[in-house]
Parts: sequence; structure tokens; C-alpha cells
Amino acid sequence: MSKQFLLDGQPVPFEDGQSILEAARKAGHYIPSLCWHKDFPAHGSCKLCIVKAAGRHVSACATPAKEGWEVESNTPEMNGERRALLQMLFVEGNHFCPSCEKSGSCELQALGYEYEMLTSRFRHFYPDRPVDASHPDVLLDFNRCIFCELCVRASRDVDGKSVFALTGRGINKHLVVNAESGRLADTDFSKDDLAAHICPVGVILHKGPGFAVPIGERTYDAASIRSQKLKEEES
Amino acid sequence: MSPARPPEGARTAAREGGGSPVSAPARKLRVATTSLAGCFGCHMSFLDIDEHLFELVELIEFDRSPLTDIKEVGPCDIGLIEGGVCNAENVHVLRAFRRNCKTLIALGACAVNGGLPAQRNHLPLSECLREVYQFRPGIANGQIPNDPELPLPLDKVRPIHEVVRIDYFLPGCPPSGPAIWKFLTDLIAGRTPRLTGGLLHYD
Amino acid sequence: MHTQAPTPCSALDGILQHHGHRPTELLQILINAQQLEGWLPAPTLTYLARALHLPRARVEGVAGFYSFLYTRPAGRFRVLFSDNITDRMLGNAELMDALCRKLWIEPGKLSEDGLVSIDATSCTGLCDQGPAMLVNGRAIGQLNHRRINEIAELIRQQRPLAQWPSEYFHIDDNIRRRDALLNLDMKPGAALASAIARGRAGWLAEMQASNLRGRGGAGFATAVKWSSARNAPGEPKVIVCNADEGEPGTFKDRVLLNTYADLVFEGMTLAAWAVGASEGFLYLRGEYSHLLPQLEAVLARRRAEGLLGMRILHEPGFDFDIRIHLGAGAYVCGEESALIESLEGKRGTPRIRPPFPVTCGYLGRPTVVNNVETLAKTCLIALQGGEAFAATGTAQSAGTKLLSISGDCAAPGIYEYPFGVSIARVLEDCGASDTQAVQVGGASGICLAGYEFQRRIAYEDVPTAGAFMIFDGTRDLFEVARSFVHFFTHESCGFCTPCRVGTALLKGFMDKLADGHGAQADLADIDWLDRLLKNASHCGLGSAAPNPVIDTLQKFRPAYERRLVSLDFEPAFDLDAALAEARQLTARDDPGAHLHTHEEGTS
Amino acid sequence: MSFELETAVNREGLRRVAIDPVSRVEGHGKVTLLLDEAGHVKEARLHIVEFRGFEKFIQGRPYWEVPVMVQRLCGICPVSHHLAAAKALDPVVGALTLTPTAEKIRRLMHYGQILQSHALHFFHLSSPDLLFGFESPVQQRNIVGVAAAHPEVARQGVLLRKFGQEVIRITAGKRVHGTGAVPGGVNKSLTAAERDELLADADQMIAWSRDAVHLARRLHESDRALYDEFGLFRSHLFSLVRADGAMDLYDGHLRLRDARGHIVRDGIPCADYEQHIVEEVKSWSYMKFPFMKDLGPARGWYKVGPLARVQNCDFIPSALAEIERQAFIAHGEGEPVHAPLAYHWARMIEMLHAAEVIRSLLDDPDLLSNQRMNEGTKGREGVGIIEAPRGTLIHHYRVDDDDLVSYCNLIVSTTHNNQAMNEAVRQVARRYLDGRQLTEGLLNHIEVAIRAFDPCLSCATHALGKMPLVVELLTADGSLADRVAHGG
Repeated sequence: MSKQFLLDGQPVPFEDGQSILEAARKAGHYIPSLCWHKDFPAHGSCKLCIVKAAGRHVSACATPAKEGWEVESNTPEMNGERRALLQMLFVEGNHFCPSCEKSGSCELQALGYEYEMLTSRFRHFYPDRPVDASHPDVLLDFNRCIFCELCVRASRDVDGKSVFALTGRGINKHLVVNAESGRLADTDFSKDDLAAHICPVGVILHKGPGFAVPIGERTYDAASIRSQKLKEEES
Repeated sequence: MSPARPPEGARTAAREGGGSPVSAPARKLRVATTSLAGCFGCHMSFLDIDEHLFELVELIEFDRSPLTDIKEVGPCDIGLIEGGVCNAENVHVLRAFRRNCKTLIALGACAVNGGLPAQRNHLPLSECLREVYQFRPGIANGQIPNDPELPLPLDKVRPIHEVVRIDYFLPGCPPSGPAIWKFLTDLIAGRTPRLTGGLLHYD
Repeated sequence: MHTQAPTPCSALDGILQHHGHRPTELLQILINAQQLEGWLPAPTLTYLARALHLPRARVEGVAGFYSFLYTRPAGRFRVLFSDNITDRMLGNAELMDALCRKLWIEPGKLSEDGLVSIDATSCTGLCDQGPAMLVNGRAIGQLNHRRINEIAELIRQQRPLAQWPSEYFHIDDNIRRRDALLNLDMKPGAALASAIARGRAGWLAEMQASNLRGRGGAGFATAVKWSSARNAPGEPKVIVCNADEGEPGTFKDRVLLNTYADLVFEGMTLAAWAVGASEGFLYLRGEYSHLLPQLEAVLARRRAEGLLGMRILHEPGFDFDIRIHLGAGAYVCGEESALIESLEGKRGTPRIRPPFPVTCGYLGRPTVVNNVETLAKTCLIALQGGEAFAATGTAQSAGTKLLSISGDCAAPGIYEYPFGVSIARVLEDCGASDTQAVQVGGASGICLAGYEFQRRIAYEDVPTAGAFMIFDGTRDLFEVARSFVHFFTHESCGFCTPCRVGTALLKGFMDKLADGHGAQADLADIDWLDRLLKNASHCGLGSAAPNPVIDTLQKFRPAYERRLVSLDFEPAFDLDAALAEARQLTARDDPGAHLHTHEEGTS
Repeated sequence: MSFELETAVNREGLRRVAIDPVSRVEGHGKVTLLLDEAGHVKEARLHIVEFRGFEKFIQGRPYWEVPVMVQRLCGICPVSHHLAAAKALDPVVGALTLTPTAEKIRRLMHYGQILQSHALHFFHLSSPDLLFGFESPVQQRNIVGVAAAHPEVARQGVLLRKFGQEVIRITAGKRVHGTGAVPGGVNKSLTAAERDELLADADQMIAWSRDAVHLARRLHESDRALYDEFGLFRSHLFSLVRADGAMDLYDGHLRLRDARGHIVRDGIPCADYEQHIVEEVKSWSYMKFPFMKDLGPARGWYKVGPLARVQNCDFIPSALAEIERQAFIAHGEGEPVHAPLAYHWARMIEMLHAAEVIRSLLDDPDLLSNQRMNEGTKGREGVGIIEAPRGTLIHHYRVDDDDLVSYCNLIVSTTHNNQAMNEAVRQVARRYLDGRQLTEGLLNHIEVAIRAFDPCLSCATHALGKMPLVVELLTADGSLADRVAHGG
């Protein structure tokens, strides 16, 4: 008998060491995430995967499942908190979906749809963030950064380059690149790096294609992020 | 807790019809619409309900709107606001709508979050005005327009919920005709509007 | 890369040499490197990154994390006014304003000649002798207008700090009430000798009997922590003394380290004996760097006396030494896993737990992190036995507690009480009158109203790391809460969404009310943000950040309500001010060029 | 032409009347009139009161984002902006020519846009004035009133617009603000099913468009005195024409005729627009006033849009529309037609042309091909000019070495017509309002004149702004004497 916990009343089997999120997705239950990626250790910063386990709020990606736990995830309370977290991410950056080429394939946007976020509600920060177009192949639009650090991790742990890092703190935290000039062109970044393909939002963009994919054929046009992510799990 | 009444966790109510025909309410609802700092795309999308327009006018009557010659909003059931707040006049119109409309709706990306015009927000207003009216090639008599008839621009473009209380939000750039139809028919029928079935978009 | 060699190359080499070119010493290296020019120019970061074989971006990331590290020119004199609520109550804003005016500069900006910059910083731990400031990291308390005038003159004359009057830098202990710990007059090594005599297991058993719980506020049983680390696989094990005393309103560790350093170091060594650790760190907050020379001297003496180093007190296999790491202005590093990150030379971001430090801490090794006071207390246990220790205090809170008392009272300072003492008793002892509220446990603690003054300081009632700030009837509790929200917003590491954005939003709402734009709807939004921060934050900073607001909204709600200008809705910004730039550009001032921010008759 | 009523000689003590907002136009503007004690009009101005700043904040954005971004200038003719920008940026990716598929899909999209916008303007916005009379009751004077009195007209208007919007949706992915054109080509071709969907209705659209032309013509001929004289003024006519002189709304070169109908400038390559056009800034409008540089501001202004285009071209390259054009030209009896209300007639002729072009494009197999993109040696600058529903639309960009936009200049259709609309307002004010007791119906005459131009005030406010019409009567000392709640 494998161990199991209850997710919104449904039994979910798990193996020792597996997180709530991993076990849930494997069993066909979607718990949302932005900073989690199956090829990297849990990061736990976006907090979208927040669930209530045994009455306590925890990050599902970073919390090992426990036998017999009752976990609440797809409830009005948890989804309401997720919606609020999404609203926070939207107001702190400059997310102008209408003219963003990532629109339709952006995970932040797709989660906004999934959790029926109709307004970003809070005061918009409208920060002044730069665009770095120095690199011949790749453009960085920092307006859209959500600090998931997937690029940081991919560049450091897989590409072996550490092109990206975070500096600053609190609401002034921001991404920098590995060059004294601060320009991506002065790093050893390549468009073939994993880090060039891992951004869940529209920060790291390949120059040129822009709006090459027509409306209707973008990642989340046809199917929700919920069904897409569960499908990825199956493959 | 928020000024809005979003469909918080209304997941259990997932069975209402998508844009189903509506039975007429006891009296026609009075609806006003306006565009602040928008592009009229949301009004165009409103017209993209196509033939439903004829159904709709059986259920509502228009007050102030770009489609009518009523210049000032009067007491209404529903107000639809397109566009964000970019100048002093927008503030006056928005407040007049809030005073007169029982239900005020932010229609489209600009009303909801400032939209594209808010991309000037990280720039000083003086830079924008000078660049456009004073310092560019192909200009004669370069100056910043300053007639008292012109409303002054605000330093930043604001979503309308930062200026008055808003009851509902209908995002999209613009929200599609079917989304607007679903939203309005929900509202007219007395259901909390929800954009289900792929009708919710931010672009 | 465009790299010009930093000017003081050889000096940097010396610093690198001193720190053995260890990447884990990155923060220490940056602190030392900054002393060369008062800031960290870009080429310096590049040079250090190369020398340490670290990605430059990581070095920049660390330099950008800590408040006391500057990656932009910061002035030969860097003045930081302590900005705890107690400093504010003592008029720090007026003094800062005065100094700025005298030196012709704006807060937060460097003077044109590069001479001086003036800014505010989080509580510097001199609440009993504020208002206080740091000048190039050196603490000066008891500021008043006369002293500010003199300081302005010294800066204008560019007089090196070493030539400033020494009494400026004098810091009082202000010990007002002594009990078991502060009365202890121990010969260095005595506690150690006693513990060694009991053997490691015997010593741990004594600790268990004492029921000593962590004095940092969380109250975890110290013996349990020690034995977990002892039983965890991995070597060498590490003892860390958390002297990152950043909680606003607390300063007991400053006093312990100033006058009772031997107890602290001996406590660390006692922990090492129990756990089997060989490496120790004292993580000293940057604000206390003035203590560094004397602490180093104590360590040197203890090494000479055989109380540190190889075969301590000749006990075979008992090898342990202590190094001091400085912090650099980051409250979050008081969180133990963030502290460990910082010790490793990284940004002070709290780790995901589990695993906990006792099994996987500094460089992945079993690591015990204890509070300064906790470690000092272990000397009492070693000397007098666990049972004797457990005999004082309450059932669940054994022993005594140091309180850092500040605010509206006659005698601010350090008070040691057995656990169980009532708030009222403390207030009486320190000469407080007309007390409206007491903030126990600092910004993240609890705000007690008058009807709660019979409650007791104890883990089972009012737990605290020791801060005890008193507000009399003249104080505005809304402003108290607002100052704490500013503090948390400034100190949020920014790792998780709710804390990074939520604290900034909360600050926005508090400032909206303070600026006269409050509406009833804002209180509901504040309440919702409070709950989200509490529920969803990654670490204790975020979940504690709303505490002052939650408490004051519950107990002092009228302080909020009287600020509301609308029962419904009110914009957060001044609409007329938003037209100011356009008015200026068009030279218009007609009625149409203005807006009333508060719409008449619609609220 | 005269600028006589632009600024009153002595503004103190005059009565101010404002029409705010101008309604049943796309966008937001206002008209102010200054009257003396006897009610004589001393000043009349159409102000554009909004400023949005696109030209500034677009700088620093990557060029490939621009065609999608600039659509948000205007929700009525987004396709025109989309395509003008794409055309301007084709040279930036080195696409000096497009693949036949890309060219034809863009054309299809654009003519869909012309069709829907013209239908919208005529049926939804202007037909109430024309069908019911300028002074008809406010309650009736809107599309709902038209639907009640002339249900078939309203229905055809709605369905014509719907068809145009469907053409756009199928080519751009969305009815408003799609993404079809990308620098160097398009991002999708048509499927056979999509083509068939449009083909099913295309012939009906031609038939209805023809009916609409005839309706406009009948209206015009039924009251020549009114239609030929209302708001009349003469000016130059300006538009793109194809190399052979044919009407082409997607591409071509620039041509200017004088008020008598003589071609005075021809064959101006789009890229040279800057050498010919200057924009004047006036203190009382956020919308600039363009004029031909060598002719000067007093003489060099012109009309753009359907009225200009139908007369500026040598012929319309589609059979039915060309027949209607000839009838229109015949109406002028050897002189160009300058009457603002003739804009509606010309507009319907263009709508018919658009329906015919769509119909014939749908037979073209290139629409289904996957040869969508061209590229070549990258350039750094481009000018894209297109005939938007309301007239000539100019987009001009420079791109820096890092692919970011470093300069953006936009001259939109309505801006070209700024002086013309002001002139029409003044003519109407002089003819109908001067010395009379002002009523809502009289004030609507002003708006009827503005509406004839189909001003897209959204476009016009790309600079950071917008267009409202209130009527306030001020006493000599400037205090409020009366307020005509225009339409209220």
C-alpha cells in the first residue's frame, strides 16, 4: 500500500519525499504554480501553490506530503488568496497584455484567467523598469519580471553560466545580468541556453518573431493552463 | 472587502447559460456609456454583439453614449466606462457617471488597469508633451497647447478604480462582443456576471 | 566586459588575503572593501568576483541586498538616523531635518561635493538613549540640537571620525534591574569546566532538566535543538550565536555583548560541547560593529586561556573556535535560515524549511542557531544545575528574561525579571505613567492596551524577545503602527510575493490614511491584506508584518477612523497635485486647471 | 480660405457656447463658439481635448511590437494603424516586397476594415441625421430610432459591419486589435473553410452596399440645396493613388489636387512625406494642423478621406463602384464636389468598392498559401502610408541598432482634416447660427458637419488626448447665463 493524503477530499497517493504539488499533479489534480518547474528543486517564492495542509497554510511545492493529511486547495478561500497574489504580481510590474508578444502563452496571464481575476484591484505601482535590447538574439523586458528565478536557476544550474541574479531587496528587488556594464550583450548568454527558453512571462524574448503565432494557436488559447499543465504531467 | 464585487469563488454556480436570451425585466434598464482615455475599441466591441443589438434595445434604453446625442449622464441603472483617466475632464465625467449610475462597470483594459496609455506613466509628462508638440521635425509654431478649453493631462494615467468606486470589471482589449453580451445579459437577468468558457481575456 | 581595474587593487588583495579568498566570506569582504572608498564601485565588484571565482552578478546581488552596502557613491560621511518609533517620539525627524538644512542637502541624496549623505535607517538598538544615528557605521546616541550643530561643523570641517569627541561614541548599558544572569559574576571557563565534568551526555541532560527555551522569541526548547544537531549526520557541526538584534525596540544583546561577552562565548562553547561542534560564528548586526574590537579581544583572551581552540580545557577532542561575522543592515537575517545564507556570503533570503538548520544548516552541516541571551543563560545552568534554573519563572517559562525598555517611562534600559512578571509591574518599576499601550516583542510582537496590563511575560501568555516599548496617552497608535509597517516594507527581502508586494501595499494604505485620503473601504482592504500576509508569507517577517496593524485596528480603531474622509471611497492620490506638472507647463491657473481631490457631497 | 472665425478679435465680453462632447463621432472632442450680444458668431473652434502620448512612449519598445501596440490608438480603424505600422516596418526586416499571400491577406484585412468602418459611420452614426432631419427629436436621432423607423436599413447596416468585422477576425485573429500583420508579412493565411465562410455572404454585401450608395445618392439629390451647400468650403484634396492613377486604399503614392480639381502634386513617394507636410501646433487644440510646406499654412491645407479619394483617383478598379464614381463626378458638373455632406455618398461608393475587392480577393488561391514572410537586409527606418477609412494615415519609424524604436511620427487621418472640419464648423455657424436663438437642433447642425468627415477622434488624440459637445452661455463678464443641455 502506498501512502496517501486527501486533497479536497480526494485520495492522492505519494512516495516519501514527494511534495504535495508533485503528488497532486501526478494524480491528475492541478495545483497552480509560477516559480515551480519539474526539473528544478522547489523555490517557493510565488506562493500560487499555497494550500491548507492540516489547517496550516503551506507552499505545496515545498512541503513534503504526509500520510493522512487533509489538504485544501481548490476552495473558494484558497482560490481567493491566489487571485489576490496574482493581483499583487500584476500591480507591481508593468503587465500590458494587449501589446505583449507573450500574451496567450504567458503563465501569469493564464493563471489570471484560471482564477477569474477581473481586476488587479490594488494601486498600480507603474515602476520604471528598463528594456535591455543589447544582445543580438534576445531581448529582456524587465517590466514583466515576477522574480520566479527560473532563469537564474537554469543559467546557473544547467547552462553553467550564471548570467542572471537578483539584487536589491523588497519591492526594489530586480534582475541583473552578469556584466559590469549591466548589458546582456556583455555576458556569455546564448539564445540556445535553457535560460533563454524558461521564462514563464514575457521578460526573456527571442528577437524578431514577435507576434508570429496567430491568435487561436497560442499556448493557452485552446486549453486552460490547468489542462495544459496536467497534460504535460502525463507526457 | 474590495470596492468591486468580483465573483469570488463562485465556482459552484457554473451552470448559467452563456449569453442565453433573456426575458425582459419589468422595465427597461437605462444604460449610459462613455469613453475616457480609450480608443473606442470597447464601444466597437459592444457593437460586435451584432444582431443582438436589436434584442438588447428591447431590454435597455440608452442614456448618454457616443451612440446618442445625450450629452450629460442622467440617473441610470448601468454605466459602462471605457478608457482610463488621463485628464481633468475624464475625472469630471467619471464622477458624473458614479453619481448617476447604480452599477458602474470598468469596460476594457484601459479602464481596468490604464491600458496602453499608461505606458507613459514612467515618463515625466513634460517630456511627453514637449516631445510631441515642441521638439520634433516637421512642426510649425511648436508650443504646448494651453487654452483653458483644453483639459489638463494628469501626471499619470489611472485605472478608473483608483478614482471612483467601481462595481464590476470586464477586462480585455477590448472584451469581445460575446463577452460583453454574456456580461450584460447576466447583469440584466440579475445574475452576478461571470466570464466563463474562454470569454475572459486581457488582450 | 568593460573592466577598469579598481584603484585600490592592492588593498583589495589584502582584504581577500585576510579572508582566505573564501566565497563564504563575501559579505565580510564587501564590508571591508567598502571601507576603502565609502562605497563599492562597479569595478571593485568585478575585481572581487574574479578573485573569488564567483559570477559577478552574484556579487552584485549580495551588494545590493544589504542596506549598509552602497553600490553608488555615498559620501565620505554617511549619516544614518535611527528611525524606530522611539526615535521618532524623541524628535529624530526634526534633528535630521536640521542637519540636512545645515549641510544643504536632501535626505537620501549625496551632497554635490561627495562629502556627506544623510538618510534614515531601521532601529539601531539605542532606544534607551535615543535619538540615535550611525556615522560611517559608528553609533552616536542622545542626539539633541546642540550635538547636531557640532556634528554639522565636524562634517563641514571634514574632521575624521577618530578626532570627534569620544563622548559621542559612549554608550551606556543602562542596567536597571538585575536578577540571576546580570548578577552572575563568573570566572571565564568555570561553566565550561562544570559541563565538561558532567560529560557531553550529562551536560545535555542538565540542559533538558533546565527547560531553557530560546530567548529570541520563538521559545523552542534549547536542549531539543542541541540534541537534534548532535544526532544529525554531517561534520563539522556548527554553533551560531544570533546577535543580529534587529527587532525594533530591543537592545539587550548589545548590553550582554558589551559587558557579558564571556558569558555569551562560554555559552557558545557549552553548546559546542553538547553538540560536538567545532566551528562557531557570532553573527553581529552591522549596527553593533562598534563592539567588534572588544569582542575580538575577548576571543583572543579566551584562546590564550585555552577556552577556545584545540583541546579546550585540555579535553581531548574538544576543539572549537569562534569567528565573528558582521551583518550589514538586514533585519531579515535575524531569521535563522536567512542568517545562515548571509554567513555563507549570500543574500539573506530565508530558506525553505524543512530541512531545518539543525540537520542542514551552514554549508549543509548540522547547525545550532541560538540567541545571545539563550547562550548566556546556559552558563547559569552549567554552574547551578538545570533544576535550580527551572525553579524560577513559570511552568512553561523557566528562568529570567531581559527586557529592553524604552519609550514613555522615567528609566529606560535593561530589566531582568523572572518569567511571569506582569506588564503592570514592569510599568511601575520603570516609572511609566498614563500608559496607553505597550508594544511587547518589537514591531512583530503584540500591542497591549490598558485592559491587558495584568498579562504576564511568559511563553504561555505574552512571549517576547525582550522589546518593551511604552506609549503614553499623548501618543497616536496609528502612527506607531504605520512606522512599523514602514519598517517591514523596508526590511522585506522581497523573496515571496505576499511579503514583497503586500508590505508595500499595506504601507500604501497606511500612508493613504495618514495623508488624509482614507475611506471606509480602505479598512476592509487593510484587513484583507493583513490576513493574506499572515497566511501566505514565506517566513516570519511577512507573517508578522501585519501584527501591529491587526492589533491597533482591533484595540485602537478610532485612531484609524478619525482619519477617514469618506465613508465610501476616496482616491489614494491628490488629484489636484496630479495636474501640477501640466499647470506648470502651460502656465495655467484657471479654475479648469484644478481638481478637487475629495468630491463634495458624494461620500 | 479664411481663418476669419478662428480667433475673435476681442474675446472679452463674448458669450461662450460649447458643444461638449461632440456625439455620434468616434472619439471625444468639443466645439466652442463665442457670440456677441446680438448673437453673431465671432469665433468657432473644434478642440481636440485629449492627449495620449503614443509617439513618445513607443520609443524604446522593440519594433516588432509596434504594429500590435499602435492599433490601440483607435478601436474603430485599428487595422489601418496595424497595417501602416507593419508597412513602415517591412523595410526594417528587409522585406522590400511582400509575398503575394502576405500582400493579399493584408489587403483583405484592410478592405474589411474599410467596409465595417464605413458601414458603422453611415448607418450607426450619421443616418439618423440624414433620415430624420438635423432638428429631429434627440430621443429618435440614433441607431435605435433608425431600427424602429427603418428596420431593414438598420439591419443591413449592422450586417454589413458584421461582415467587415468577420473579414478582420479571420485575417487578424480578432475583430478589434488582432495580430495578423507582422513586419515582413502576416502570421496566418486563410483556411478553405474560412474563405468559404466569407464567400457565403460576399455577394449579398455587394448588393447591400450598392443599395447604400443609392440611398446616399437619393438623399443627396432629394435636397440639393441643402446637401450641396451645407458647410461648403473649397480646399485641396489629398490621398494615395495607385501608380496608374487608380483608387488604392492600401498602397500607392501621394497626390494633391487643388480646389479646382487640377493635379498640383503627383507621384510623391511615401518615404518623402516629410519634405511636403508640416504640422502646425495651435494653443487651443491637442490636434495639430498639417499643411503643404511649400503652400504655407494659409493655403496649404486640404481634405482627405472618401470625398478626396473618390475625386483624386482617375478611376476605381472595380466595376460597380466605378459606375457609381462616374455618377458622383457627373454631379459636380465639371467642378470638384466640396460639399461636406457629399462625404457620405463618396463613403458609400468606397464601401461598395471594398465589398467588390473582398469578393474578388476571396477567389485568389494565394490566400491559402503558407508563403507568408519575406526578409532581407535589415533597415533602420520606414514610412508606412495607408488610406484609412477617414483618410491618409502616415506612420514613420526609426529603429536603433538594438532593434528598439528611436523615433516615431504619426499623422492620422483626422489630423489631416483638422483645418477642414474647423472650416466646416465655421461655415455652418455663420450660415445657421449667426444672430439666432440657439436651440439643440441648431447646435446639432454643427455636429452634422463634423460627422460628415467621420472624424476619428480616438486616432486624433494619439498625442496624449480626447474629444468631448456642453452649451454654456456666458454673460459679458464671463459668468454663466444659460446652459443648453445639448440633447439632454
